[in-house]
Amino acid sequence: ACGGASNEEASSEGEGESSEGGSTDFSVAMVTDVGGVDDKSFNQSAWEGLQAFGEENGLTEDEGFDYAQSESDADYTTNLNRLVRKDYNLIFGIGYLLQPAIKEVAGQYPDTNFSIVDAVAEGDNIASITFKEHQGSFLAGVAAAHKTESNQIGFVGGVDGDLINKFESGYVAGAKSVNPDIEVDVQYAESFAAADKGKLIASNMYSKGIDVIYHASGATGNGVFAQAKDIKKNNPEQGVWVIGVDRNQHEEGQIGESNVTLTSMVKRVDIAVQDVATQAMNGEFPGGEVIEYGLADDAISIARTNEEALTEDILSAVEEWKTKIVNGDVDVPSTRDELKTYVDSL
Amino acid sequence: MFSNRTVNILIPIISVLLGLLSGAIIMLAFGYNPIAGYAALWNGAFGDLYFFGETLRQVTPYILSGLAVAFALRTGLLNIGVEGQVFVGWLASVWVGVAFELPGIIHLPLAIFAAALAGAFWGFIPGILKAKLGVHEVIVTIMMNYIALYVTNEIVRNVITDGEDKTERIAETASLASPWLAEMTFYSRLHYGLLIALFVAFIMWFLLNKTTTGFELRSVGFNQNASQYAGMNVSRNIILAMVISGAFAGLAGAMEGLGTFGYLSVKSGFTNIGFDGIAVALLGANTALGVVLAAFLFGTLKIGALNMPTASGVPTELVEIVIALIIFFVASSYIIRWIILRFKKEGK
Amino acid sequence: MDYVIEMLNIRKEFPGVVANNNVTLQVKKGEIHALLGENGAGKSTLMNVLFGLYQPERGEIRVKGKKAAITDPNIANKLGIGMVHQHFMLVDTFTVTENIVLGSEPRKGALVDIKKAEKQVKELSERYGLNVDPKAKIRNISVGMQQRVEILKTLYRGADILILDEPTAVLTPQEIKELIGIMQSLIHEGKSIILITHKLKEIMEVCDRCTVIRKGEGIGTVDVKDTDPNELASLMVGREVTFSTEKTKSDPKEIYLSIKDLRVKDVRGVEMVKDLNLEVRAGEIVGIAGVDGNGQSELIEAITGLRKSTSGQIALHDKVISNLSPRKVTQSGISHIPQDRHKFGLVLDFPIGENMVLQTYYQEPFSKKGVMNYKNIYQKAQSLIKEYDVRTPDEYTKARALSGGNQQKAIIGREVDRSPDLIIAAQPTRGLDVGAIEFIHKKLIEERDKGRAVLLLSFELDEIMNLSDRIAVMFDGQIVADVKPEETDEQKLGLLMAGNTVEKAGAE
Amino acid sequence: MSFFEILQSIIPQAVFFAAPLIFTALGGVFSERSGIINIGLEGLMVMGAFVGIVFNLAFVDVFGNWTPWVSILVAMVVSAIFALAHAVASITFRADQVVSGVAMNFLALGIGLFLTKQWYDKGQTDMVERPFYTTDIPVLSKIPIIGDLFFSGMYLTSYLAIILAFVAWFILFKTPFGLRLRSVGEHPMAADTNGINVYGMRYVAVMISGALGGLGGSVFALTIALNFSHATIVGQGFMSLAAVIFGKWHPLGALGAALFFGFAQSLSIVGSGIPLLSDVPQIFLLIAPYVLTILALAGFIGRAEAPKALGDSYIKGNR
Ligand SMILES: Nc1ncnc2c1ncn2[C@@H]1O[C@H](COP(=O)(O)OP(=O)(O)OP(=O)(O)O)[C@@H](O)[C@H]1O
Ligand SMILES: Nc1ncnc2c1ncn2[C@@H]1O[C@H](COP(=O)(O)OP(=O)(O)OP(=O)(O)O)[C@@H](O)[C@H]1O
Ligand SMILES: [Mg+2]
Ligand SMILES: [Mg+2]
Repeated sequence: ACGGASNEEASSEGEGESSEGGSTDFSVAMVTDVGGVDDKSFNQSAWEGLQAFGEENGLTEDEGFDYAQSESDADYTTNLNRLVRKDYNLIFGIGYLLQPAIKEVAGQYPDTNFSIVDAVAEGDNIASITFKEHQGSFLAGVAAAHKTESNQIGFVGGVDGDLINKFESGYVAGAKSVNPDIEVDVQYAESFAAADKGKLIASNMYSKGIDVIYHASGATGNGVFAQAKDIKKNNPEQGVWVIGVDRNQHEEGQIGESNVTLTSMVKRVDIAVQDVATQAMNGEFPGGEVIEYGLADDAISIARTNEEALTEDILSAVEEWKTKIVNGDVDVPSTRDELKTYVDSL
Repeated sequence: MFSNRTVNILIPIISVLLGLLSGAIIMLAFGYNPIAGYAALWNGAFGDLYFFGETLRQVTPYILSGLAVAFALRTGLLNIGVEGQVFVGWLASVWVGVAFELPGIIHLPLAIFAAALAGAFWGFIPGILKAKLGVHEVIVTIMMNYIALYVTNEIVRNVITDGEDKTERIAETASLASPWLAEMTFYSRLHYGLLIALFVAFIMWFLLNKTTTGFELRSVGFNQNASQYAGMNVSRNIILAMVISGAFAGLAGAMEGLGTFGYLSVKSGFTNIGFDGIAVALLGANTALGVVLAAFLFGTLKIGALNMPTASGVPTELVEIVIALIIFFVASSYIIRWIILRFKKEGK
Repeated sequence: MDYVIEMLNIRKEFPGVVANNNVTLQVKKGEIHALLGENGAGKSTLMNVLFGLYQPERGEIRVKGKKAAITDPNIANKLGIGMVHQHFMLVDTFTVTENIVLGSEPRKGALVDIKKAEKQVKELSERYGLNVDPKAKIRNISVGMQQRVEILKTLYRGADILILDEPTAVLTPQEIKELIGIMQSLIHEGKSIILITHKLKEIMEVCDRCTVIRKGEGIGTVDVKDTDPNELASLMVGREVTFSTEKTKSDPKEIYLSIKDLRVKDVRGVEMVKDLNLEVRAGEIVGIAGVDGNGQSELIEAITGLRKSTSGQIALHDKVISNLSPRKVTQSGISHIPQDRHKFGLVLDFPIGENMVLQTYYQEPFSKKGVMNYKNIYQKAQSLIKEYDVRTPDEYTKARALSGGNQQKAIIGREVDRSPDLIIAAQPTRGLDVGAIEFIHKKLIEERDKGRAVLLLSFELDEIMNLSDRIAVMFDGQIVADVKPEETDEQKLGLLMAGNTVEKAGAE
Repeated sequence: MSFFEILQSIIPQAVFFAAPLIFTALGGVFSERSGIINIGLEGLMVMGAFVGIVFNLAFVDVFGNWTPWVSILVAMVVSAIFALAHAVASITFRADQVVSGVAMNFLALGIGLFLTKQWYDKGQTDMVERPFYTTDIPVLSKIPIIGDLFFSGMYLTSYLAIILAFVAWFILFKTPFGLRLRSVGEHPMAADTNGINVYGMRYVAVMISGALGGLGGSVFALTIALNFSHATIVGQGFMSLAAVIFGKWHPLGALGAALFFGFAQSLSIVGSGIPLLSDVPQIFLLIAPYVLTILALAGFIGRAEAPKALGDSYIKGNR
């Protein structure tokens, strides 16, 4: 309750009298997780969304829109506060790691709007943005199941937890939907920054005969790409594939003329961020709501860059399943429990 | 002109200034405005009460992890395992914080005690291996860090919670958070832990410099043979040193678990509180007061740095470089002392 | 004049200390030249200047008539100067050969030609009768052997001027005898030797001339044949010195220490003390004579609790103290002046004041309920420093900065002050000058006269003969003879120490 | 999987995992054998990884297929120069060696990330186009069993690492240079009186450790990570330091220790596929490499003796 008071206090001494000179009064900012705005992943994507939003509405960087980068999880709250004190109307927290911090700060500053990406936080001034990664992962699983020749595919996760389990569940469900006998090897590196472990896991998987690996593991995935490319280099005929995550990881898979990136599960944080920012600017801030972006909104999609690998057959199968999902004919599982039920029902 | 004492005080000050100066030169070289950069740093750390509160909050675990490293070093042991001891301390404090319903007067001390105990246990293992089998503490503590990380994650995920990424919030009765401190600093997360950290610094000073145990610990640190000759139990003292060091580190974990965060989430890597503690201890010359001051400097730089990219475009990494240079300068105090003495001679 | 070395008017300063002032040293070819002075007089410093480790502030050095600027040990080596340092400069983990060739290794391609090196070492060692094993590791050979390695090192580099800095301080009488033989054969080969020693007898025995330094000042050079120990001593100290310590006849009372059938193993598990029996009574000094390595160290470690005995019994009064912890042993009334003062006696990085309470810090008035009382500690230290004439700037100075003699006085002060029933003194005067030795001997006799038992271990026969009321000769882990000093002489003792029986020793 | 198949997958994995650690640990051995503690190995690896990647990205058009080799060479040179900071501080300025090493770790990461931001305008570099690839060794890989186990699908850099361990052993224990270097770490004053330039030897040793640490980091980057970011080198330097001590400051010991880590890691991952181990909860496999190391140390490696003068700065004319 007293949060409002301190908010006013803060604004009276805040140095950026930003909103007055701008073409609109609206300003928006975001706090990254430890990846930083240039992580080539969802932080970057979010920032691109904000930049696009700013451009569209004639805002200037630093005043109309801005970001604050976190170096450790202790910094989230500090950064959120920093932005609150600069009078931003809407502040995004990018990544599930910021969930507790957003919840706490939002409670203290009821007059500011917040939005959390990839997690759900309760509060009238918080809009929670989540993605149906399981849907995209499902399609990745479909593509993998069609691509595999050995009927063995793999999944490499970063840290075992709710978020990455969503990727895993969708992927397994997708593959099993195509072929219930397919074997899916699931491994977690317990780190988003262990390329060496990623490579060990990939090496082990490929040598067992697995030919498609979907990774949802940040920089650990570098090792997966390294291993796939190495195999490809030595034996261009061998089918080894990686499915990228979060954004189109086509570039990572390039090796000479060929490319080991079968496809990527693309998550358009930018679309979601832009969308919520626009709503807020128009006075329709979805406070207290959980907005799920999925295949239907094109916020989740499957990259089609690798046309050679992603054959017509596979694409049409993917499209088929996509329609089923969008239409609600298929309810993609997002947890291991749901996955179990789903697989049993096949 | 300068007494020895003044020289000893001058050296860290000069080192810090030289470090900042080098940082300014780097900023200039890359086309940034060093004044704007440092202004941003200053405002980021002390700009208003909120940031000051956050700076102090950040200083709190640094004091404790610095004390942990310093304590071990004073007794001749290099504890690289503070990082892992922080983890288990954090875990233990949060576990007690969520698992029990107790009145605050029991709950909070119990949670803090659990953290110290867990850290102590994590220090006990390398301690006993060193004392009884002569296994080098550096390797064991490095290994224990990884074990702590993975085991803590596992416990958060599958023991305290049922497959969640983070524990529930600790009960209010176990929290170090202080509405009073928070309100005073515009809702910063400053908590009572700072008092604990300062108290522990006092304990370390008292223990090492005023008690027979401290006398023994220091003696064993310098010369094990003479200590044995003087009737001290060398093994016991090595173990004790690691246990106390680990307990301090565990308390640093409690600061995060009961103060800053109030929960523990699955971590994908180290927090660096422990590794930074090595730098803090060394900057503080392994003395209690030195560590407190060094932690303050460290916290200031770290928190202030967050404001640099936004307010002046300077990447935060610049601060890492400045910190490194300050450490170098402090370490090379011999040469600074030599230069000061030169001036002194010429000044006469 | 055919001087091989001339150091003229050398001055060397350290921050706050003038270590050498106006010192002149001229060494003739083929002589053994003694350098004499108290602890800290500046002998080692002067030699380090000659060897190129220090640069003098003033003065000139001539080698074989030619002016030389010795800025580096390499240059000294090239000029034919070799030095055996007071504290050995040997790498413990290397072999004898590796230590000798280090820095000028024979090569085979890119490799050290270790075969050739070993052969060279063997040849050299045979030529001078040094008898070392080229393949042995330094850590496994005796101190005497190590010293020979040091000598070989200089010979290998072709030195014809050898500096020996207190070589005999660490040797047993047998080893000293052998060393003297070695020195003589070196002279025979045309080499010159500068010998630093505190033992006037040795100077009289082997040296041709002697240069004396007092407090950094060169006092002068004398021909040894024209002088006597008393003159040398007074030149060195600047006053008259008495040699044999005055002492009244002892009056032994009840048995304090009794050892029965004691067996002790060393680190490697070899039995070093074998069924040893020994008694020490109140009011007597019992000296243990013996060649190093016959179990003396293990015996003392067993008594003081630093090492476990495998069987037998040690008792103080009637209380069995075998295999008690060192703390329990000290508490039962034993004081121990350890052999190696740096390793065991002191925490060198502690202030000297805190070293003074190393055995008593946990007792009142130095601490109470686990809290130290530094005021009392430093007060105590101050009075001990005064009483035992420990020369130190103050009681807060680190023990490291004190000279060996003063460190030793501090230890003795600490141990004696506890009013123990039994004092175990192991090599209490090693490396000290005559003044310090005199002081320490006086203290030990005083303690005896107060009715304490003293067990003295020394490799110095002089010291044993002068100080002991009873001499126990130790050989191969046993006490093989128990003699009165006035009924024996060094000759007989030497034979006993070599393992001969009393009868046989008496017959010769 | 049959036992042979398991071996066949574990061995190459263990070796590629170990290779960067071997290089870096060898660097550690050189430095520590000369008496200089090197806790900055992590920083040296960071520097090596950074330089290796940046150079590779920038000059791939110039050097073509040779790019990775030139890159690791450049990484070695730059890291050796970077190591000078540690040398100057700890040898000439008599800094506490641990302090200086810790500063190296901060400095390398700071410089690497700062310059990455300057040059690439983002927190991580692109992926290199031309990293190292594994190969089968001609002829040797055809030998039955052995060929499959040891000569197929290996990085040449891994062989380089193993060969270098033997070379290091040879240099340290068979050449005059090695003898002198070790003497400086055991008893610098003895070395000095024998006319050996103690400071010079220590400088050389620290720079060798810089070169090898840089080599380790760049090999890691060019075989495993393929780009540079804050997440590239995360603890590998500390593992290398552990390998130095585990290997008792001996090049072949360090080699063995690093391979041991590789095996343990690989086993923990392969483990889930081995019938006997598949029922073991994941967490135990995860911590197994670290627990095994501690057990090995406690069980049969035991007390290791560090070079005697390790950590002491040598002051001429002091005792
Ligand atoms: N490295 C040094 N730094 C400062 N002062 C020193 C140093 N070495 C020696 N001194 C000073 O020089 C004086 C002479 O010391 P030196 O070691 O030459 O004595 P010494 O005659 O060899 O004594 P001893 O008989 O005990 O060996 C000492 O009193 C000491 O104060
Ligand atoms: N590094 C040093 N700095 C200052 N003074 C020193 C140093 N080294 C030696 N000294 C001084 O040199 C003097 C003589 O020391 P030295 O070690 O030669 O004595 P010592 O009686 O020969 O001892 P030791 O038992 O080691 O032979 C002492 O007065 C000591 O203060
Ligand atoms: Mg001397
Ligand atoms: Mg001496």
